[in-house]
Amino acid sequence: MIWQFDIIILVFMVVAAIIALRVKDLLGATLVFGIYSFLICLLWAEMGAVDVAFTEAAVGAGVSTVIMIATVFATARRSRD
Amino acid sequence: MTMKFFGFVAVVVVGILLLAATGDFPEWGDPHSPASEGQVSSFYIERTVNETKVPNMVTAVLADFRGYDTMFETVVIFIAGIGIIAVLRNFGDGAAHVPDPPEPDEGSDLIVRSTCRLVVPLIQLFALYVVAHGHHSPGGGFQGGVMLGASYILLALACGLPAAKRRMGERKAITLAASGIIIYAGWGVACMFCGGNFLDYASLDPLLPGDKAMARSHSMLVVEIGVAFTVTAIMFAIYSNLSTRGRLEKGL
Amino acid sequence: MEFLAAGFIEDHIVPKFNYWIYVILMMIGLYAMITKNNLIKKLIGMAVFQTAIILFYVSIGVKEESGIPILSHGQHHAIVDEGRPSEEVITKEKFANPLPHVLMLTAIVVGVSTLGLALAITQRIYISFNTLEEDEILDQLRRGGHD
Amino acid sequence: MTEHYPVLILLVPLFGALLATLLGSERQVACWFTALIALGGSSILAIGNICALLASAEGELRYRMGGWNENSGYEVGIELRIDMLAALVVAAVVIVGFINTIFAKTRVTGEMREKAAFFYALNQLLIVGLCGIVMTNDAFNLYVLIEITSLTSYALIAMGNRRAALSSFNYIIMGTIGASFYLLGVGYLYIKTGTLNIDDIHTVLQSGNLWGDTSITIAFILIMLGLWTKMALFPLHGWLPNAYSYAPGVVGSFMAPLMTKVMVYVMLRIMLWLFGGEYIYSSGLVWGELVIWMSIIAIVAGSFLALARTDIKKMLTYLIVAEVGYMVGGAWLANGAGLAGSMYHILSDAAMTFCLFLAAAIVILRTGDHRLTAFNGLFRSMPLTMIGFTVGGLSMIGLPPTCGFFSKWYLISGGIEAGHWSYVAALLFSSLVNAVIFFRIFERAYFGNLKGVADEQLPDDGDCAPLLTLERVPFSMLIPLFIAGASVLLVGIYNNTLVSWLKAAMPPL
Repeated sequence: MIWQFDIIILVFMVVAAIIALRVKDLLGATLVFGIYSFLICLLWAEMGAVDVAFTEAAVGAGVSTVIMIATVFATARRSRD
Repeated sequence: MTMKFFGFVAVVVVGILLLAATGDFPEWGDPHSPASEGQVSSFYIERTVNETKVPNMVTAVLADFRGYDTMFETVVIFIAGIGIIAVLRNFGDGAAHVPDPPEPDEGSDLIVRSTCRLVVPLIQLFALYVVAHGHHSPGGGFQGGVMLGASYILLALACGLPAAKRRMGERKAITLAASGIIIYAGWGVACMFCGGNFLDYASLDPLLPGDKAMARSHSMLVVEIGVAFTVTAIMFAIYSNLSTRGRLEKGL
Repeated sequence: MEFLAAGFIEDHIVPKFNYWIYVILMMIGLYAMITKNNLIKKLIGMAVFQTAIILFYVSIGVKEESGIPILSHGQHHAIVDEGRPSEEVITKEKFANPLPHVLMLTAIVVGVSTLGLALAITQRIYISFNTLEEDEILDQLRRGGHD
Repeated sequence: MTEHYPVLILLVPLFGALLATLLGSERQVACWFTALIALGGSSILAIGNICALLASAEGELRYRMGGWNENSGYEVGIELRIDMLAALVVAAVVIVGFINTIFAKTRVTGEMREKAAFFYALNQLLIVGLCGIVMTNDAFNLYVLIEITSLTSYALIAMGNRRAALSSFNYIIMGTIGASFYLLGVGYLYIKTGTLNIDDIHTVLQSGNLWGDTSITIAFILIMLGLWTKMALFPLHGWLPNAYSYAPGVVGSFMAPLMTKVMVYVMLRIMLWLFGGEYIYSSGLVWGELVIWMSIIAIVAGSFLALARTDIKKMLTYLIVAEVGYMVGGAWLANGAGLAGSMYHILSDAAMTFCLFLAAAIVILRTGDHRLTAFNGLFRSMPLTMIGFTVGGLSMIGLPPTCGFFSKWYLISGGIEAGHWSYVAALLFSSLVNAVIFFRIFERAYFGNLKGVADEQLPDDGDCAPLLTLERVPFSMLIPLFIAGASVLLVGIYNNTLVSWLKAAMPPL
C-alpha cells in the first residue's frame, strides 16, 4: 500500500461520483460511473485486495456498465436532474 | 423541495453518526488492530496452506471455510437471473407489441465482427485459465464466469444477438445456471454421504487422489466450476433481457 | 485555533483518511437515493452507496507493509513439499487480512444482482409509464384515478 | 441422520427450486408438484428437528459447515445454531410456505402462465432464505441470506401489475439502505472484535469490556436501523403497504405473514445473543424507553391508518405495521413476560396474518372487488371462507380461544410488570380499533346485500379478474384456509407449552 496513491485515487473517486450524479445525460452518467468503477478497482489493487479488484474490474466496470448502458438505450436518455 | 430538505437532514445525521465512530477505530493500516490480529484472521493466514494446500488464501476462505456463504452468493446470482426473466421477459403473447421490420440483426460492420471473432476465443481461453488457476493466483469461478459471460456479451454486441443466442439459447442458459448450483450443492451433499458435514470436503478423501488437504483443494476446483457455470449463463441472460426489453429479438 | 485545527487533522483525518472518504462517498450515494427524481440516477446512487461500504471493509483488511494475501511460490513449496512448519515461513504482518476480501467478493456479487434486477424493474416501469421521472409517474397514477 | 436435519431443511427446497426451473413452465403441474413435495418434505424435517431438539440435553443444536471446528475458541467456518425459538420459527416458515403452495396452484395457472416455473422457483428460494436467516449463527451469512430474501421478494412483487413494479422499485431502494446499514454495523463489530460468529462476538465484547465504545454503540444503532427498515417499524414503513397490496395475490399471502416476523426474530437474535441482555437493558435504559415509545406510535398510527382504508389488502398491511409495533415494544420491555410475548407473537401473528390474507385473497378473487364492499352478504354466499376470515379477525382483536388473545396477554402482563402503562394502553387501544375494523366487516357480511358478481367491475389492472364461478371455491383454496384457521386456534390452545419452550430458549437477562 502506498498512501499517496491512495489519497489521489480517493479524491478522484469522490469527483467521479459527484459528476456521475450531476450529469443530465444518462449515457454520460453511466460512462462516468464506469470510470468510477475503474478507479475503485485500481484502489483495491493498491490496497492488496487483488481478488476484489479482479472482480470489480469484471463486474463493476464491465458488466454493470454494459447493462446500465443497455437500459439507457432501451429507455430514455435525458434526465431532468 | 421538502424531499431535498429531508434527504439532506438524513444524510447529515447519518454522516455525523458514522464520523463519530471513526474516532474510535484503530488507525488505518494498523497491523495490530483486533480485526487484523484476531485469531480468525491469523488462522486463515497461517494455517490455510496446511489445511488445504492452496496458496491463495482468498480462494480457500471463499470456497472452503466460508463455502456455505459462497453457495448462497451463487444462489443470489441465480435469483437475479431468473428474477429478471420473471419480471421483464415478454413471451410475445401481448397484442401491443408490433413485430420489428424484417431487418436481420447482422451486428456491426466487418472489421468489428472479424476482430470479435478473433478475440472471443482468446477471452474464453483466458477465462478458463482464471477459473482453473484461482488456487494459485487471483481469480476463481466468479471472475472467470463473468469473463466467459462477457465473451458472449461481446459476441452479441458485435455480431448481433441472434448469433450469440445460437450459442447460448435461453433454455440452455437457464439449464446451465441451475446445473451450476446443482454441482455446488450436490458436491456438498456428496460429502454428507461420505460421513462428513455439508461441504466437508475432507470426507471425500477416499474418492479423490491425494490426502485430506488435497481433497479439499480438488473439491474447491469443482465448486468453482459450478460457480463459473451459473455466473456465465446468468450474466448473458441478464444482458440479453435488458438489452431487448425482455423480447430477446434484436440487441443493441 | 489554527494549531488546534492542525492537530485535529493530524490526529483524526490523516491516519483515518479512508474512513473519512468512505463516509463522504456513502453520504453522496444516500443523498442521491433519497432525493434524485430519475430512477436510473437513484440506482447510480445505490451503486455508489454500496461501493462505499465495500471500501470500508477492504480498508479494514489493510496492514502497513502488507502485500497480497497469496503465498509466494517459494513459501508454498517450503511448507507443502519440504514440510516446514507454516508459522516459521509465514509472517502474519506481510499479508493483508483475507477475510474482508472474501466478504466483499460476496457483497460485490450481491450489489450487481440487485442492480440488474432493479434495472429490469426500471424497464418494466418505463414500458408501462413511458418515463423514468418519479414525479411524472406519480402524476400519471394520480390522474389515472384510484389509489 | 438427525444431526443433518438443519441443513436438509434448507437443501430440500433449494433443490426443489432448481428442479422447478429445469422443468420449465411448459410442465407447470410438475413444477407445482416439485414445490409441494420439497416444501412438504422440508416441513416434516422441521418438525423432526423440533423433536430432536426436545430430545437433546443442551437445548440447542449446532451444525458446523465444512466440518471446521473452532480454533482456539473462535469459529473459523460458518455455524448453524438452532434453539427452540429458531426451530419453531423455521417450522412456521416452511409450513406456511407449504400450505401457500397448495393455495397457489389455481392462481398461478391464471396469473402467470409462462412464468409459473420461475414463480415456484423464487417462492422456494424465498423459503430457503428465510430458513437460513433463522438458523445461521454468522453475522455476515445473515446479510447474504437477508439479500436472498430481499431479491426474491423484489422479483415476486414486480411480477404483478404496473403499480407493483413501482412499489417494488421503492422497496429496492429502502431494502438496500436497510441491508447496507446492517452490513455496515457488522463491519463495525468486526473491526472491533475480529470475528463474525454471533456467539464469539458476544464473548469478545464481554471479555474485552467493549460496551462503552462509541463504535459499538453506533454499530448497534446501525444494525437496528437496518433491521427496522426491513421490518417496517412505523416511520420506516413506507415501502410495505404498497408492496404487499399490489403484489400478485399468491405472493402477498405468504410474504406478509413471514417477512416482517423473521426480521423481528433477527432483531431478537441480535439483541439477546449478539449484544446480550446485560448491554441492551442496563446501559441502554434510555434508548429502551425511546424504542418503546416508537413502538407505541407504530401501534397507534398503524391502527388508525388501517381504520382509514377501504381497500381490503391495504387495511391488512397497515395492521401488520401495528403488529410489528407490538413485537418491538415487547422485546424492549426488558422482562421475561414481554420477551416471551414478543417471541410467541412471532408465531401467532404469522398464523393469523396468513389466515386473513388467504381469506382476503379468496374474497377478492371471487367478488372481483378489492374494497370492503366486497364483503357485503358474504356469510350467506360463501360461509366457509367467512368462517376462516372470522377466526383470523377474532384473533387480531384478541378473543380468548385464539392465539391473538394469548400473545396480547403475555405482552400486556410484560407491560404491567415493567410498569409501562402507556404501552399497555396502546395495546388495548389497538384491540379496540381492530374490533371496530373487523366488526364493521362482519356486519357487512351478515346484513349487507349480496350484489351480483359482475355488476360492478372495477377498472383494475388485471389482478382481480374473477376466475372462479360464484357457486364454489375450489378445495385447493379452502383447505389451506382451514389449516391456517386451525393453526390460529392450535397455537392459542397450546400457548402454555410453546411459551415454556420459548422461555427455556431465552438467555438469562
